[in-house]
Amino acid sequence: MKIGFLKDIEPRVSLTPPAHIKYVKSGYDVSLEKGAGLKSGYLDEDYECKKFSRSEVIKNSDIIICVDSSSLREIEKFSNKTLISNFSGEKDTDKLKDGIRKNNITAFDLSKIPRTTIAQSMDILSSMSGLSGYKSVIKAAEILPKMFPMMITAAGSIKPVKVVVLGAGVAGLQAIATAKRLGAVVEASDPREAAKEEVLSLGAKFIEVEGAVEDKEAGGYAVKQTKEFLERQKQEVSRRLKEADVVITTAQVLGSKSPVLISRSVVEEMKPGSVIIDLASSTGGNCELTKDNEITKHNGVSIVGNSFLASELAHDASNLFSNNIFNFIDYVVKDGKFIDQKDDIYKSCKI
Amino acid sequence: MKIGFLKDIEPRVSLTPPAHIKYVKSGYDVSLEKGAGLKSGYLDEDYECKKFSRSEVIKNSDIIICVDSSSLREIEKFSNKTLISNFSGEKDTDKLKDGIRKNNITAFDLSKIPRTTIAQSMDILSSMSGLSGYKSVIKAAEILPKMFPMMITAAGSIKPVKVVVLGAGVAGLQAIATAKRLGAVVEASDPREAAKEEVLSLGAKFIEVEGAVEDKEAGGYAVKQTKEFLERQKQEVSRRLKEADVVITTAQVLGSKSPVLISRSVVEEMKPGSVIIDLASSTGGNCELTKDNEITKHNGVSIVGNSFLASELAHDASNLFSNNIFNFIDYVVKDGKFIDQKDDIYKSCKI
Amino acid sequence: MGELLNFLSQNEVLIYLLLFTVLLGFEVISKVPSVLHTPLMSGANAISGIVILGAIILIRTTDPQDFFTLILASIALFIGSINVFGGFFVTNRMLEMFNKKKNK
Amino acid sequence: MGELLNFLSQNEVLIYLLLFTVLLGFEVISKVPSVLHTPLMSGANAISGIVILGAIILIRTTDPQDFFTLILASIALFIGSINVFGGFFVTNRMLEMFNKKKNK
Amino acid sequence: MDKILFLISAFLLVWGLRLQSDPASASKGNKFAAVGMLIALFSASIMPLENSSGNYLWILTPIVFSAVIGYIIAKKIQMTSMPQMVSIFNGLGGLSAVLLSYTEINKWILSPESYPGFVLVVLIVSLFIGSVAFTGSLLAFAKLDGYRWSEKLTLPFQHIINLILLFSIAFSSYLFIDSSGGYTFLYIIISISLIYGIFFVAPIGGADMPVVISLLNSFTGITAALTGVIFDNKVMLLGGILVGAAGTILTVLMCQAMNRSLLNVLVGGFSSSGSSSKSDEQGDIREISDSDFAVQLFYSQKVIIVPGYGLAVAQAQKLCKEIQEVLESNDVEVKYAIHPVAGRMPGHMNVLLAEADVDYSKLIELDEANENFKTTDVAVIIGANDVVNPDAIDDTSSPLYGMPILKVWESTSSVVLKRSMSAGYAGVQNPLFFKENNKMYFGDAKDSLQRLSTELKNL
Amino acid sequence: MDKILFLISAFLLVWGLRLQSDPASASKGNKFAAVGMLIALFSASIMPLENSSGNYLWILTPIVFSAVIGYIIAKKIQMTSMPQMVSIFNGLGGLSAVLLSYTEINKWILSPESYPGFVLVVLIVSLFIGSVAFTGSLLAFAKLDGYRWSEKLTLPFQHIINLILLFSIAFSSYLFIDSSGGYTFLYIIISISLIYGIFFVAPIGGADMPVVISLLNSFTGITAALTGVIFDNKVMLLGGILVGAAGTILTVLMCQAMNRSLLNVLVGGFSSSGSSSKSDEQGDIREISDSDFAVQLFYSQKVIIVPGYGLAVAQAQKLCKEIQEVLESNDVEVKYAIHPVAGRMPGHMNVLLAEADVDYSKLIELDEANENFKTTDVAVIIGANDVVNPDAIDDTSSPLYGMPILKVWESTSSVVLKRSMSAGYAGVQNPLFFKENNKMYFGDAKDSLQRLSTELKNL
Ligand SMILES: NC(=O)c1ccc[n+]([C@@H]2O[C@H](COP(=O)([O-])OP(=O)(O)OC[C@H]3O[C@@H](n4cnc5c(N)ncnc54)[C@H](OP(=O)(O)O)[C@@H]3O)[C@@H](O)[C@H]2O)c1
Ligand SMILES: NC(=O)c1ccc[n+]([C@@H]2O[C@H](COP(=O)([O-])OP(=O)(O)OC[C@H]3O[C@@H](n4cnc5c(N)ncnc54)[C@H](OP(=O)(O)O)[C@@H]3O)[C@@H](O)[C@H]2O)c1
Ligand SMILES: NC(=O)c1ccc[n+]([C@@H]2O[C@H](COP(=O)([O-])OP(=O)(O)OC[C@H]3O[C@@H](n4cnc5c(N)ncnc54)[C@H](O)[C@@H]3O)[C@@H](O)[C@H]2O)c1
Ligand SMILES: NC(=O)c1ccc[n+]([C@@H]2O[C@H](COP(=O)([O-])OP(=O)(O)OC[C@H]3O[C@@H](n4cnc5c(N)ncnc54)[C@H](O)[C@@H]3O)[C@@H](O)[C@H]2O)c1
Repeated sequence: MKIGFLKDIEPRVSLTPPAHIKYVKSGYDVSLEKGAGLKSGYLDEDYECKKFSRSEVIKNSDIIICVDSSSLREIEKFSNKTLISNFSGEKDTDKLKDGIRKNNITAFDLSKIPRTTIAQSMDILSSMSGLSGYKSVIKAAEILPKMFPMMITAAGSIKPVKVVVLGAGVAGLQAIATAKRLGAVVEASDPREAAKEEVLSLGAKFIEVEGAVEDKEAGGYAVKQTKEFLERQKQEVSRRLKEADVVITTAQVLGSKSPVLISRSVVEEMKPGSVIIDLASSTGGNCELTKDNEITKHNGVSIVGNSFLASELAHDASNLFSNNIFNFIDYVVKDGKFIDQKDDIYKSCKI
Repeated sequence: MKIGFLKDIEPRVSLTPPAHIKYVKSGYDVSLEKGAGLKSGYLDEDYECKKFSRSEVIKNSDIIICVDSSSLREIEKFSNKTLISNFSGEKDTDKLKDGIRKNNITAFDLSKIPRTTIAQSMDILSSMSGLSGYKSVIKAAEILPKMFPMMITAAGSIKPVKVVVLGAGVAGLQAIATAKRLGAVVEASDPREAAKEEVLSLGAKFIEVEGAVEDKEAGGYAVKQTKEFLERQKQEVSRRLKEADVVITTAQVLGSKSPVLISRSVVEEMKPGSVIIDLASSTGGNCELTKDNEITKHNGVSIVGNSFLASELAHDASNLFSNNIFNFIDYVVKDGKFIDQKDDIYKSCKI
Repeated sequence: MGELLNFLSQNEVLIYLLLFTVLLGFEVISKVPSVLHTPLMSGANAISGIVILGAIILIRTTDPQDFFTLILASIALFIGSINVFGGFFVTNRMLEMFNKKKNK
Repeated sequence: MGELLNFLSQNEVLIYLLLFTVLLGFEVISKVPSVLHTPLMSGANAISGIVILGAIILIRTTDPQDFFTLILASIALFIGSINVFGGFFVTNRMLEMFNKKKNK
Repeated sequence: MDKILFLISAFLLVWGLRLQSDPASASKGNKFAAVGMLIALFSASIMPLENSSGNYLWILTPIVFSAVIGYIIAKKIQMTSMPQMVSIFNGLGGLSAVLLSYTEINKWILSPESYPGFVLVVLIVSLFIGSVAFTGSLLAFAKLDGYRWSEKLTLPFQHIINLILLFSIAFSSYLFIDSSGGYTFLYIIISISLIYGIFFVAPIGGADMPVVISLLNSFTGITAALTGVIFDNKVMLLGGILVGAAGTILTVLMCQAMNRSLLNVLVGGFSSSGSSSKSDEQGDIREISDSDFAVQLFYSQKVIIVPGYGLAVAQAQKLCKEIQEVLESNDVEVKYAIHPVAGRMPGHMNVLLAEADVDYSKLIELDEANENFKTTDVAVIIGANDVVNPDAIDDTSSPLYGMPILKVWESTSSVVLKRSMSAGYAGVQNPLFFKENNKMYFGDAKDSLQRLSTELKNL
Repeated sequence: MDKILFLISAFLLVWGLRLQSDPASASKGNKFAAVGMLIALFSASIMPLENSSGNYLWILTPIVFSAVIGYIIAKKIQMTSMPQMVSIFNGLGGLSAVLLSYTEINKWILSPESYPGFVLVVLIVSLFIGSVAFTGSLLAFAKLDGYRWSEKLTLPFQHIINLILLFSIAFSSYLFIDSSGGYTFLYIIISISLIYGIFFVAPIGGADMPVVISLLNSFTGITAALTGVIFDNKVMLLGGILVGAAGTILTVLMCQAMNRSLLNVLVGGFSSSGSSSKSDEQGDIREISDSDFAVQLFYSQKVIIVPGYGLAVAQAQKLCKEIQEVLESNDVEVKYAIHPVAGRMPGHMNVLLAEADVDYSKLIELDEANENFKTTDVAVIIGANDVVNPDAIDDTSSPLYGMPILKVWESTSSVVLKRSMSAGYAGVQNPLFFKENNKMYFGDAKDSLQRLSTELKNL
């Protein structure tokens, strides 16, 4: 089978040299768009595969892969081929589906991989969330005019920074771990029952809010919470936000808009110089003032709306992403054919 | 005594609200230029002292203080008064000294405080270096397209970042500690004998280079090294730099240009995407390609030349700085008069 | 009761000895880690083969012509000795495991 | 040598007893943590006051008119008893410290 | 001369036993005891006897033969069948005592005046206990070896039957002494004693055999002591009593190690064996005791630690590092096998171990770990579950099927630290826990590791 | 009857001693032994004696008086003077044995036929050992209590003099027995023995006294045993031997705990005393032993740890945290006092303690710490030096003069952990080390804390 990897608009690339070796071992014929890895620090020389222009790659391949579907504006060219990408950033889903159907394209959306133990090696959301969580803290530390750790020095003492993490999923947990590492005092909130133990297992404090709704069927995902819960949570959290220096929000609910956990008035009560990093911005943001893909300032508080911070760690992100894709292909393709369409993972990703 | 604090061009401020309380307790009459603390996150309302315009502050005070001497372009206005500031960033020292003499100004350069145990509470170099060391690592982490810690994940493993620190003084040590915290593998080099133990005490590796020159009289400072030593050191260090992801250089020698430890050719052999943070840039830089106060890119390697990273942590930096100044004044002023001119600290700082 | 007291005072020292031996037996074993249970059992078993001393004494005091006794005692000695020798050897093998470490 | 052997066989049981007592003494103490050194020393010291049994026996077998012996032995008893009683009480006080913590 | 030798021998036996209670000196202790035994044999052979008549050939021949046979058996036997061996040996010891007593009693029957009655009582008791030890040990062996009779066999009214047997023995003995030695009574005594031995062991489960053997061993010790009384030999007396006492304590300790009482074991109490306190269709699990675990680690060459989410929950990473350091200072190679999905976020284990300052070079990834397990003595699984679940390989119906996992069971043995038998994230039971070479060490990981660390430091 | 009582008493003494070797049961053990002793006293008073003549008043009076006196002393005495007390008691025990032996010898002089020569030898040995124990213990007491004679006093040719003394005793004894009892010889024996006791203890340093007391105690045990031989009393004999053996082992263990050999202690070896091994014009320093340190911390209410650069050098932060946790689990309040310039970079201690995951709330700053020391039981200074130097306050000529420092000496006691007496960064000596209420605990901080932690966990 011939697989082609396209260059993305964003810095990540869907094939790295180590992943390439795996494809070759598995007997695939790999081609790469020229210069695709440059922004992640992989030169064309680093790859031992064919490098073509974009149109040639598309023409020559059965399966075409790129990191983000927004790089795929030439949908008609993919007719009768297979497309694998992350479609979660897609603005106009209907149009895309239309194009896919019309052109008889087999398309897989990697962001739909189920959150099961066995699928974890293909789960781009997990791997990218981890990176985003880390980077969110680094970014906050870069913006914040304070040091994270406590310091008792001859010139006076520096108090440790207070970090509040809202949403202790994969990204949130990694943010907690990173902030703890840097010496911050960390508190976190999440409606999922399991989250409490997970937060404590990283040495952070958990903000208790009663009355969360849980759905065991949701596959580990959080479900929509009641108004009352969200209100109680807002109260509990706001109290802490006034003291906080850094707030990192990751709260998402599968299939709906992210809950708004920080209202304008709370932002206005926060200390000047504080930083909010909103990783949920692409699904509407957890802060009322978040603007997706923008850094705004309100009353001295910086609000960073960015759901794709992983892209800033392009080197590592590309590495994990391309491994995820390889693992996916390795799973769904057996002996040159796609496997049984009833397979859980196959079913979930198929558009 | 009347003390006036001026607004600086840079974000730090030489008086913070907690320091103000100390002055008041010691019986000083304090005035502040309007808006001086804004950039450090201190609003005028936060201070319970008189706020004046710049010229008024100067007119009304016996002692005038600002963070950095480059904000003091009206030297003639200070005649017969006392000036306390950090003069180390001064480009044209001769002209300044001239002005001071002509206008009969008593001026103290805080950057000249001796490195003794007793003077440590006034030592702005120490306190600012600590902050710079921390920030250098945060900045590197922000720029680097990789994660610092090692991660073994379902999508493949991320190797820990390698950090090399050149110069294990106050800033270097803090950089080592911060990088270790974030999970990097850290190595450091320094010609001072005591540095080895200090580096090891932070859990980092020490790069051994034989034949360093030491001078017990230098008060803890490093002295100029022989050509042979610098050559050997370059070799030892270069080997590691090729593997390194982040390099933080702080090597300075009292009273002379900083040693060049990284030549252009070494930079060219480094991995694309790597980052060099040169904290010694104001005294010439430890890397041949460093440009002071600029971020340059060479062959994919980012080189940050910035000796005043502490300014980016304006909140904490102002705090420590203003404590240092208070401690200094508290030391040199006894009962409304300057103390014995033979005092070590007094002597060292007096311009 | 009087008889017992009598017996006691006649064999006073012996009784102290028995008491102390029992105490010693308890004391010696009381803090053994459980990995040593099996080897120790084996070692104690080998020691309990001390009964063959009786066989030796019996044989030595038996009339050389009294083949019945001699044969029976010899068998007892033979069987008992297997217990003793086999016991010590087996114990030794089990315990060698522990030695390996120390010699490194 | 011959005499020694003779002595040995006459007092065989006693000698075993002494040997075992010494072993027991060693065994009982050999694993004591060092915090217990002082109390244990004190406790052992109290036991060593057992010498006063001698004084009691002596007094009981002395002619009631032999005041010299009686007085001397009584003093010995008095002094020795201080050792015994004081010893046990003092040890007890030292050891109560360990109890206190445990009871909390 | 012989007296001194006996004294020395007694000392060596005691001291040898004492040394055997500490792993570091145990081997030396066994040698001490062996030397003590040799000295005793030697002095028993040279000691002046009233009416000694030599017969040295009758002595030397059996000793030489048995020494050779004992040596060969000991060499050939597999390490795993040690308990069986001990059991056989013990039976032989019992038989030897029986024969001796029988011979002596025989002497008495022939010339009733040669012994006072009290000696005869001693002889009969010795005969009885020896017989019980003999058949009991043989049955214990059979249960251990074949596992054929390993079920407990309890007759109805077992206790009453036992009482009747005991009473019959006592009564026959009385008749025997009273009749001044009818062989019939003697044989009745012997037969019932032998049967009693079988009845004694029969109701006890196969897994409790070691306890029984230890108990029977202390019985043999007592017969030796009794025989010592008859032959007026102090070493026999003392050695026997020593073994009797030590054996009894040892038996109690072994019961404690299995969390059972001795009575419970003897009555064949609540289950067929202590080592299977929990079981379902998957089979039995085995628990490991503190000291066994510590010793096993201590004497390993290579240990691999598999951390999981439970380690994070317990926040026991620092203790884990501490144990690593203790082991390393004893030349044990320690590695951490990091499964890619261990924990609850990517890299959770890295974060955790970095907090404890575990060197990166000690961490090995899945593939490398799986190559390593084959040469590993102990795999220590701390709070991990799904990532070491063999169903991921074997069971196509498992939700984990297809996930690469850490094959800890390929190491010589594995120990799992967790609080209960409950499942991990994926919610499925783990067949690893029931494997032959796996042991469980229950408790919150922090407590468990604390106990382990204390135990290790005391070694 | 009395025989059975004696047997029970012997058992209680042994078992009591045994229980006393474990902190958990020690108190019970002491009571066991006390009961054993009472039973022995009782049965000695009731046992049938050949020519008993009553005299019960002579027995009861001293016992009642001494019991009351013993009780009062034990109640009144301060915990800190326990070793002195034991020393006095032991001396009394020795004296009692001397008096007894003397009385018996006196009897022999009056009627030489009443004892065989061998008993006389035993008596004289008992006399000798008792005397040595008596004067030795008194001197030991004086050295411990007053510290006046705490220096070692070594005569030239000490060993030769000792030999001569021993020889004179032996020779006088020979003459005494030979002459069938000249009082002169007897008094010579006693006098020289008393002198020898002083010579025996004199060369030993004050800090080694506990070892000496323990040794003298085992001597007393031996005299008790010897006396037991004379009075043909098994409990005396066995009790004495038991104490003799246990005392000897204890002595050896105590030496080991101080890292010395017994010989070394007795010869007065390399230093006059452990507690003042170094001294200059500043005065003496006192070392603290592992167990004392552990006990002191364990029974404190509040402990403040002062970390310094040495803690970082030793990389012992995790051990430090471990000790904090052990103490806290025993209800000791633990805080860390962070001096602003401790370490080698601003915030060094914060970085260090954060690595060990010490909670921020446990850290207190200079001013707060200085308010806290007054109510602190123990300040533990780990690898800090300049930051706790009182010269910064007292000595205008010190380079540190004027720097605010941590006033650790205001706490009830302080312990400094460092490797040697060498100076810190500022290069000046620290008078804290010589303060009355300060003790030193030498060694690399990692080793020291490891030792301390082990000791603490054994409590
Ligand atoms: N890595 C990721 O990114 C990620 C994210 C989400 C989910 N997951 C999933 O999480 C699982 C990870 O596997 P795992 O083996 O690490 O964990 P696991 O399968 O969840 O098992 C953890 C085990 O630790 C034990 N435990 C919990 N607390 C403990 C304590 N205090 N002391 C001792 N034991 C304790 C539990 O047993 P007891 O209750 O009996 O003690 C449990 O069986 C995988 O199924 C993975 O797919 C991973
Ligand atoms: N904080 C800063 O920014 C900074 C920067 C530069 C200099 N300084 C200076 O450094 C000093 C700091 O004071 P400090 O009390 O922390 O340290 P210090 O005065 O330098 O004393 C450290 C002590 O630790 C002991 N030590 C070293 N290694 C050890 C080990 N492995 N185990 C146990 N003990 C060990 C040393 O004694 P032994 O050798 O006997 O063991 C030494 O006396 C001040 O004088 C300060 O001015 C501070
Ligand atoms: N099976 C696997 O191996 C695997 C892999 C990755 C993730 N997961 C699981 O998937 C789940 C979701 O992870 P994710 O990071 O993708 O989640 P996500 O990105 O969908 O959401 C992020 C977090 O926001 C939380 N959230 C929702 N509403 C909130 C509110 N009102 N306030 C605060 N927080 C709120 C969610 O509970 C979640 O923890 C987790 O349980 C994770 O453990 C499982
Ligand atoms: N007494 C005090 O309390 C106190 C306070 C602060 C600093 N100090 C001491 O002052 C000294 C200097 O500290 P600093 O940070 O201001 O130093 P600095 O800024 O002057 O120099 C930074 C470091 O560069 C090192 N360096 C010089 N040449 C080098 C080369 N060729 N290669 C690598 N490194 C080289 C120096 O040794 C020094 O460690 C240190 O010893 C520090 O401990 C003491």
